[in-house]
Amino acid sequence: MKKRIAIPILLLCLALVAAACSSDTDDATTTTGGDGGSSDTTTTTEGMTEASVLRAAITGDEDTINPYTYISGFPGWNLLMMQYDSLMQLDANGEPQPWLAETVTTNEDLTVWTLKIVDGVTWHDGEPLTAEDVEFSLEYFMEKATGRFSRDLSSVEDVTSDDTTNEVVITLGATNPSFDLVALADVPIIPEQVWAEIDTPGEATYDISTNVGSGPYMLVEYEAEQFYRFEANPDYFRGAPQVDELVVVVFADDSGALAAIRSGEVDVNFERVSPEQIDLLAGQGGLEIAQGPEFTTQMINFDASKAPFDDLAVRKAMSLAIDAQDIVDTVFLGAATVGSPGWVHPDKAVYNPAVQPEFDPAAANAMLDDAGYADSDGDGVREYDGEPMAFELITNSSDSLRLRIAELTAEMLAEIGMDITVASVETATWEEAVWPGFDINNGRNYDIATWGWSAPIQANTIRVAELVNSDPSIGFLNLTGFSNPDVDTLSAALLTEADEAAFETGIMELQQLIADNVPFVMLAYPDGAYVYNADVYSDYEFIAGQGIVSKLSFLPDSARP
Amino acid sequence: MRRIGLKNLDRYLLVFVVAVSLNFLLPRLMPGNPLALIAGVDVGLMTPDERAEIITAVGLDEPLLTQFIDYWKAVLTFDLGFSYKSGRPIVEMITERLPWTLLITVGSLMVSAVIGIVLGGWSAWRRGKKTDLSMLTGMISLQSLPSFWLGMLLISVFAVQLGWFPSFGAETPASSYEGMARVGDILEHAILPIVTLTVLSIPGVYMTMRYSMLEVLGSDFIRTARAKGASERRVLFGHVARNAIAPVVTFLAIRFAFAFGGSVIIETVFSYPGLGRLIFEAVSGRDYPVMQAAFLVFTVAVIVANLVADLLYPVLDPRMRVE
Amino acid sequence: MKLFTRRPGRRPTPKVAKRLGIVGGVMISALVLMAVFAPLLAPYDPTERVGAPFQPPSAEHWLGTNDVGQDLLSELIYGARVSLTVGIVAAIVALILGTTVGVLAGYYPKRLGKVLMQSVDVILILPFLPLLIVLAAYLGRSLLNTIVVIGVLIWAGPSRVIRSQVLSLRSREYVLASRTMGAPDRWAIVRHVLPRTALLATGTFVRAVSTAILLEAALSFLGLGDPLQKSWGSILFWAQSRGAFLTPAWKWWVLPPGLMIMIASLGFALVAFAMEERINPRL
Amino acid sequence: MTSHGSPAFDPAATSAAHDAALEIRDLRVRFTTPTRTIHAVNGVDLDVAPGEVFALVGESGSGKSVSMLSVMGLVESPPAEVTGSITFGGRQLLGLPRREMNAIRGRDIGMVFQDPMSSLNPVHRVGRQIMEAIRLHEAVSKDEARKRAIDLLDRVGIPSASRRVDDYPHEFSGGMRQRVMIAIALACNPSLLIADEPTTALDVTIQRQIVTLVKDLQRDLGMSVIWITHDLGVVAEIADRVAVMYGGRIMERGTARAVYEDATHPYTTGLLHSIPRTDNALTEWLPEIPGTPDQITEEPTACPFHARCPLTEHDCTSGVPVLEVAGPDGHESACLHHTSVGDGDMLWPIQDREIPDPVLPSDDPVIEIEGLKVHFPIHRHGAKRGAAVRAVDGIDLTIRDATTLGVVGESGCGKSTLGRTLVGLVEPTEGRVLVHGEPLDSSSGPHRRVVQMIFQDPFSSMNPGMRVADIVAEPMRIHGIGTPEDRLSRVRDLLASVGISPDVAERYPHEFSGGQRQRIAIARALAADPDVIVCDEPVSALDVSVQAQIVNLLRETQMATGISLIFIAHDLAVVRHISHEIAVMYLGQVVERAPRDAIYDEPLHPYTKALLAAVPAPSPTAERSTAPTLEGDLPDPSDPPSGCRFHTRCPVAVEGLCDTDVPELRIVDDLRWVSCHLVESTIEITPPSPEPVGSGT
Repeated sequence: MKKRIAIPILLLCLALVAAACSSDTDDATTTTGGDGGSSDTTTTTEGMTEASVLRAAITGDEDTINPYTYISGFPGWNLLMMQYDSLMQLDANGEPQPWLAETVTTNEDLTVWTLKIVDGVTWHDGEPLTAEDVEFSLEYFMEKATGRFSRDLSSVEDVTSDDTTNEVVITLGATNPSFDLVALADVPIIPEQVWAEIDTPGEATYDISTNVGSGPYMLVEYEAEQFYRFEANPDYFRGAPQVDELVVVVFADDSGALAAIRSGEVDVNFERVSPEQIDLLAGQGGLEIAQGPEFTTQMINFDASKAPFDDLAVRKAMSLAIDAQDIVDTVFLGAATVGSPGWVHPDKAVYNPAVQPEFDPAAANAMLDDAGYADSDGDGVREYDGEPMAFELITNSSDSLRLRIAELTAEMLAEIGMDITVASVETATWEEAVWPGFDINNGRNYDIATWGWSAPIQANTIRVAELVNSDPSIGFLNLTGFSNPDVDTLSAALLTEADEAAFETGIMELQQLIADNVPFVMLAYPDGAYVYNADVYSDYEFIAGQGIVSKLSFLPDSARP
Repeated sequence: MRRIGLKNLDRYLLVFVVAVSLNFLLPRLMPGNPLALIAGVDVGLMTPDERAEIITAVGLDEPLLTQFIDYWKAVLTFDLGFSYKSGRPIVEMITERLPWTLLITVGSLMVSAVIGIVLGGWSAWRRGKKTDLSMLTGMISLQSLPSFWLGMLLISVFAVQLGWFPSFGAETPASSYEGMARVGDILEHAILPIVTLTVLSIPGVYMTMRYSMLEVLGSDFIRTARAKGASERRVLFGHVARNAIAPVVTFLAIRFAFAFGGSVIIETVFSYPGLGRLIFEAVSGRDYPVMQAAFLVFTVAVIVANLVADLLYPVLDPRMRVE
Repeated sequence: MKLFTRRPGRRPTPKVAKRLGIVGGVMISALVLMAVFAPLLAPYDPTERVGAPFQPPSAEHWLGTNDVGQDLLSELIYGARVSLTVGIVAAIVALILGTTVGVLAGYYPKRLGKVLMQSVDVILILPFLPLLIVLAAYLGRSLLNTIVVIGVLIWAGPSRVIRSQVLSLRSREYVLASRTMGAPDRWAIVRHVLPRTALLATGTFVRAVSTAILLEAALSFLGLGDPLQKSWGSILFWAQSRGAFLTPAWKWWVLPPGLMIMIASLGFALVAFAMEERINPRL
Repeated sequence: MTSHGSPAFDPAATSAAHDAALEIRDLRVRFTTPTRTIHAVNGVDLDVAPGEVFALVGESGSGKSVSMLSVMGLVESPPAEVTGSITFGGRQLLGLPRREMNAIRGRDIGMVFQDPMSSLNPVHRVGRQIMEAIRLHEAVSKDEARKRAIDLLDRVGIPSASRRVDDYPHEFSGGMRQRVMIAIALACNPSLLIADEPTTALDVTIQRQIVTLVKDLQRDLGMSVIWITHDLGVVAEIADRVAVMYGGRIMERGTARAVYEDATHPYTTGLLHSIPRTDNALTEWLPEIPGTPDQITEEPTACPFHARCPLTEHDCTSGVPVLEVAGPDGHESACLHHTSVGDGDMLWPIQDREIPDPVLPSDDPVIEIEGLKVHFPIHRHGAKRGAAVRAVDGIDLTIRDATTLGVVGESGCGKSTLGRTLVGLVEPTEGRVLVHGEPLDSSSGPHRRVVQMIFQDPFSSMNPGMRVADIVAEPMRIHGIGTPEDRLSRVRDLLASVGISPDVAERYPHEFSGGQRQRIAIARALAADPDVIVCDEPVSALDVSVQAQIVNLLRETQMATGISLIFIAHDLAVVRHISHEIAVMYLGQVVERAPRDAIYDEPLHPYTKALLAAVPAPSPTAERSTAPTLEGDLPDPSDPPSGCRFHTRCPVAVEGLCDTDVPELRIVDDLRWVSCHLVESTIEITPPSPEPVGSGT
């Protein structure tokens, strides 16, 4: 009888073993194997700089990519900007450079911005792109809320255009030193001839015919949840793209996309590759990894408005107890930059190198002892106000890296007598606890939580004010309920500081203040790592903080800023 | 006049009502804020007024009862609304997804029905013999396979290691295949999901067929057939198989329902753009209208499958015909 | 004599079923022992980071390490605890619900039974997995919720089986006899119906364990369980979320937990099969 | 051919054997299961002549069916092992290749089985099933086969055969299905028809129809018929020759007349004496055959009947007796002492029983049933709202102290529902039941102790997981009577009183035979100390040789305790032996009610007459009733015929009266109640006495 059972199991095992054995030898060939993934290449030199068709993978559908329908900030916005142009464009260092605007000049207090639009730019439909289109676009976004772009332009008071000089003048209500980065390099310019007819963009139905932009690519085909096909715009004003056709394939999840790039079915993954895949993928056939700093953040939040987190000693001790380097090494396998306690990424020009992460559990324990958080009952857990320091660390289950961060953090905090239970919950539940109703005026419903901000907030350094200022109108992203008068004063002042040098001094000081007062624990800035098949195309541009998903990656070098 | 298959209509109606009510209530009882999905990631950058506007626009501020009534109205007029997440009409999303799920579930069902019936029948005919016992053991083992694991292994082996089949999707993305080439492409993509579902479905069909056959083999009328002088082959095909098939049809309906629901897992593993993936995305994304609609379609599909079985049963078994 | 002449198709071979049952029993016992003695068997604490992440198998780590450097073999051994617990406890929930409803519906087939069976029908017809996912998502991730969700959804099938048994027992003459003697329903149920249903209920229970183990694994895999609980399903969840099944790591990270799930589920399925054959021999 | 001694044939028998259609020699069938081996047939020799009706009589387990299934090659092998020789038309059937056997089955030998409900394939139309039988053996066209199928259906008495040929089996009644089975068996004009208990599952009225049909067909077609049955009555009506089987062997064989009138085997005489019948003089007690038939699990080395035989001597166990000539015309007996059997009166005497203090019947009513109606609503889809099966539809009855009321009727007449209503298992729709003047309440409680019940199936009426002691004690425990010790001693007493050794009280029901279980069931009913016991077909599931024991026991119990019995049965012969008064039911109503002797001597209602006429008398020379056979089936009880419910089947119904006017149940004669227009008109109506009085024995 045992034999009879054994047979099917044995067969199964044999099949698996066979597959396992064959894998080692097959690995080398799989990149060219697979099905239907053959991409036509036009040159055979090492590292392709031109391709007729490039297949890129993204995770999750982005709907019909136009300013009112695209879904995610990344890579949705990046795909949007394949079709549209902004007035300025980030360069490889993440600095805004003139783009549709040939020149950008501003007055002394940075309230009036004058832009000269490049002459002779045409829309995909052949109409000329004029200063009036720019004015129309900005006014349209201000009038018809989109969220992101409306907010970018919230400081704009007036826009005028002059078609004869092809100039646009934007007047701001207040000094906004980062207007170029926040708005000019972010807002897509849309054609008046298309959008003037759309009164309520929120309810309009879109198809490819509305996707008229001026960018290097035109959307020609879209199958929901399946793929986007972009064709190159040969008349692009900065020069024709090096890739004739860009097919963006939608995957349900990372693993599908990874399987596809390994099997050669796609040529580049627009989504970041998780750290553990980097080495594996890099060793495969023509696969290469583009790696560089990015501005997303990983951090630990706590409700600093209530005990015991309202006590600086507790916050400081937690920050000392958490070994950010260990998290970078273990969770990110080194593919991340250790977080600066002053928030600002070390690659930023205004980074204060004096602010350094510290890991010192002994000091942390001493600090807690001094502050009176003793473990009176000897169970290994300290008490505060008679309560054990036992807390729930809430994290979103859909992010496995965060889950691991939470697990490790709990382990580290146990060393200083805090009993942390990790609660992994639905993303929406987690958001609702940390940021109820997405409005900090609703308070907070958590003790400790994993958190992270997307790149734009780090990209524009002064936005740190939104995170740390206790005035809700400024610090509307102050999710930890942190409040410190010095931080408040300084961050508010810096928001309107027009003088570059003064701003720099101030921001250095602010970093120190933040590090001293611990509004949150900074863990890491994960690196961007993007896998691509160099046999198909390799001339990607890694924009600091943005990754490779941008039109720059497909433009000839001469066209890049 | 024969009226067949209607005996369970009230039951299905009840299921439908319960399903509709349940799928209206459940998502609303869940924690989390749907706003993020309606407005996208930039919700945090909106002003409270903008948020309120959106909430009013999608009717989330109405009393639950009003929402409930509106929901019923919408369901009955096939107006399933728009996705919070993508803003697309849900009917469109579902009609896009449904054929894929049907392709792999019906495909696997047909394959597993044929294999299961043949093996089950063979096994019962050879009852107690070696073939029967080893097949039986094998089937019980297959039943214990975790579906997603099987899918993962198949991808690992046949897509990644051997590269025989594509590992994801329903078609080669953006391919310009036409006609037969496209059919071939679709089939190539469907093979691994169908194989997974089929492997999982076969044991049930097999067991049902085998037991049903044994039941029939033991009945008196088989002896009558033999007493008439019918050969074993004739007994097998003319009497045993024919009579044993009716319960299998019922089982296939149940299995269809199960496979259809099981597509949630299979389609997630294979990144297959069907209804299962849609509901999984909608659930984790709190896309109320999509989740409701997808769940509803699942329920309706299951009811239809049961109805079909109810309609078929009397065809196969005249005793079930109501005069 | 009828036994042989009326049913030529029936050939009593209880031994085979019994042997399969024994094989299943051995599998279960092995896993239970593994769960109980996990601390002795496991080379490391499964929650401790004892090596570099993503290590292939080595002398120190027979199955390598996971994404944060925890020992996979230890996880696998400890995983038996959660997987078996969820399976068994969920099945107990289902057993209690299913037996109660089945017995009541079977013994009072008219009004109460009708209502109960209608609800059973509804549950049986509702698309199972989508409902499971919706419920699991609603209740949130914890071991208890996983157990409750699975238990609450799998009782309907068994309750139907139990009901039909009770329905037949109810009209069995010894039950009628006790009623004619003036026995209250409680008497008939406790003295006659329950004892005669126990074996069947146990059979469906064992079958339910098998189902529940698979469901727990599926839920964990979909990320709807608690990913920080060391269960076989959650090992696979991590393997999936960190892409292990697309790398050579599938051989030591994906294969073993899947096999464990299969063995556990199979063990219970074999025992259930043997019991079903005993109750209603069809082999 | 191996044989245990060559039986000596007289010339007539030898010539019959010579051109025998079927010749069986030393047939042995063994079934091997993992746990034991059962010796079902242990050396059977048999010859059936062409054109002869041969009856194979025996109780369940006697090997009669297995023998004939072996002839057909329908015994599954393994687990069975069949040895010996079976020749048919000169061909050896045992070991014949399957293909050749298939050619013989259905073409040369047709077979009809016991249960017509399950013997037809439910998913094929009956026409198709008949056509299959034809086309398997003859190359005829579909149309031709269909024509013949219709002819056959017509032939076996299916009305409007050309229409019904396309119906499915479930659309036919049991009797009609058996006719279809016969049509299938006869499809190719076989020279031998084997009928395996073809009427056992049918009502006595339908049985009568089938017996007549087969007799007619046999006469017309000239085929041989082997009729397998346990019912000696049917045999007497149809058979030319009879073989009586017991324990897998033939005990006695001969012409029907010889076997019935000059039985030379103790077993045969025992059966003839012990079975209740309607055509002999009533005796207080029935002669009993002690013990029960057993399954044979070892190679037999003795006379299988020796343990129960009053003639057993030392030599009966020293070898297996073979058939010996015991009379003229090939009359043979397998009893070593057949010469001392005599007419059996001495072997199977009526044993008088001493009842110390017998309670005599009285006129005090124990149960009064007033206007009782029990309707079961039909929930089937498509049924009319309010449609109901009128199982009991207006019954008034009185059961008197220490008497027995026999309730008879065809299945579906509502007699069992009536019984179940009395014990509270079924809620009356209308009317009421008074017990000692108190209305019966169907809720549970101590008041329910008064009426107890004995069920038909001795196998399902006891919880297989309980010990006999607990089973018998159950009513006492329910009603909290006595201490555990009291109860135990009472259980022992009760068991002893029903003839079960109290020492076996710790055993489980499966360790007992059917008869013993029925005894235990009686003990259990008595444990509640009831006033009335409802016996629902208490002997119809028992072996023939055991029935008398139970009938006697019930009778004895009644005399000893003064209990009243309601004895529900379809078998008029059994009822006769125990009842004081008889009620005949038809479609939920009592059509005739009278003291026992009156009913049997002079039935008044046409239905009663038909029922009685249908009872086969176990004697080939008995005067056959001249009453016409009852036509057709019982009408649908949810939609009973108008007027007199019996008018659709009544041979004497008067148009314009019986089909329109509902006859009242009236007293027509001393103590006799009949509901028939025609009876009323012929018999002088006497003023109704307020209470009809039961007649004592």
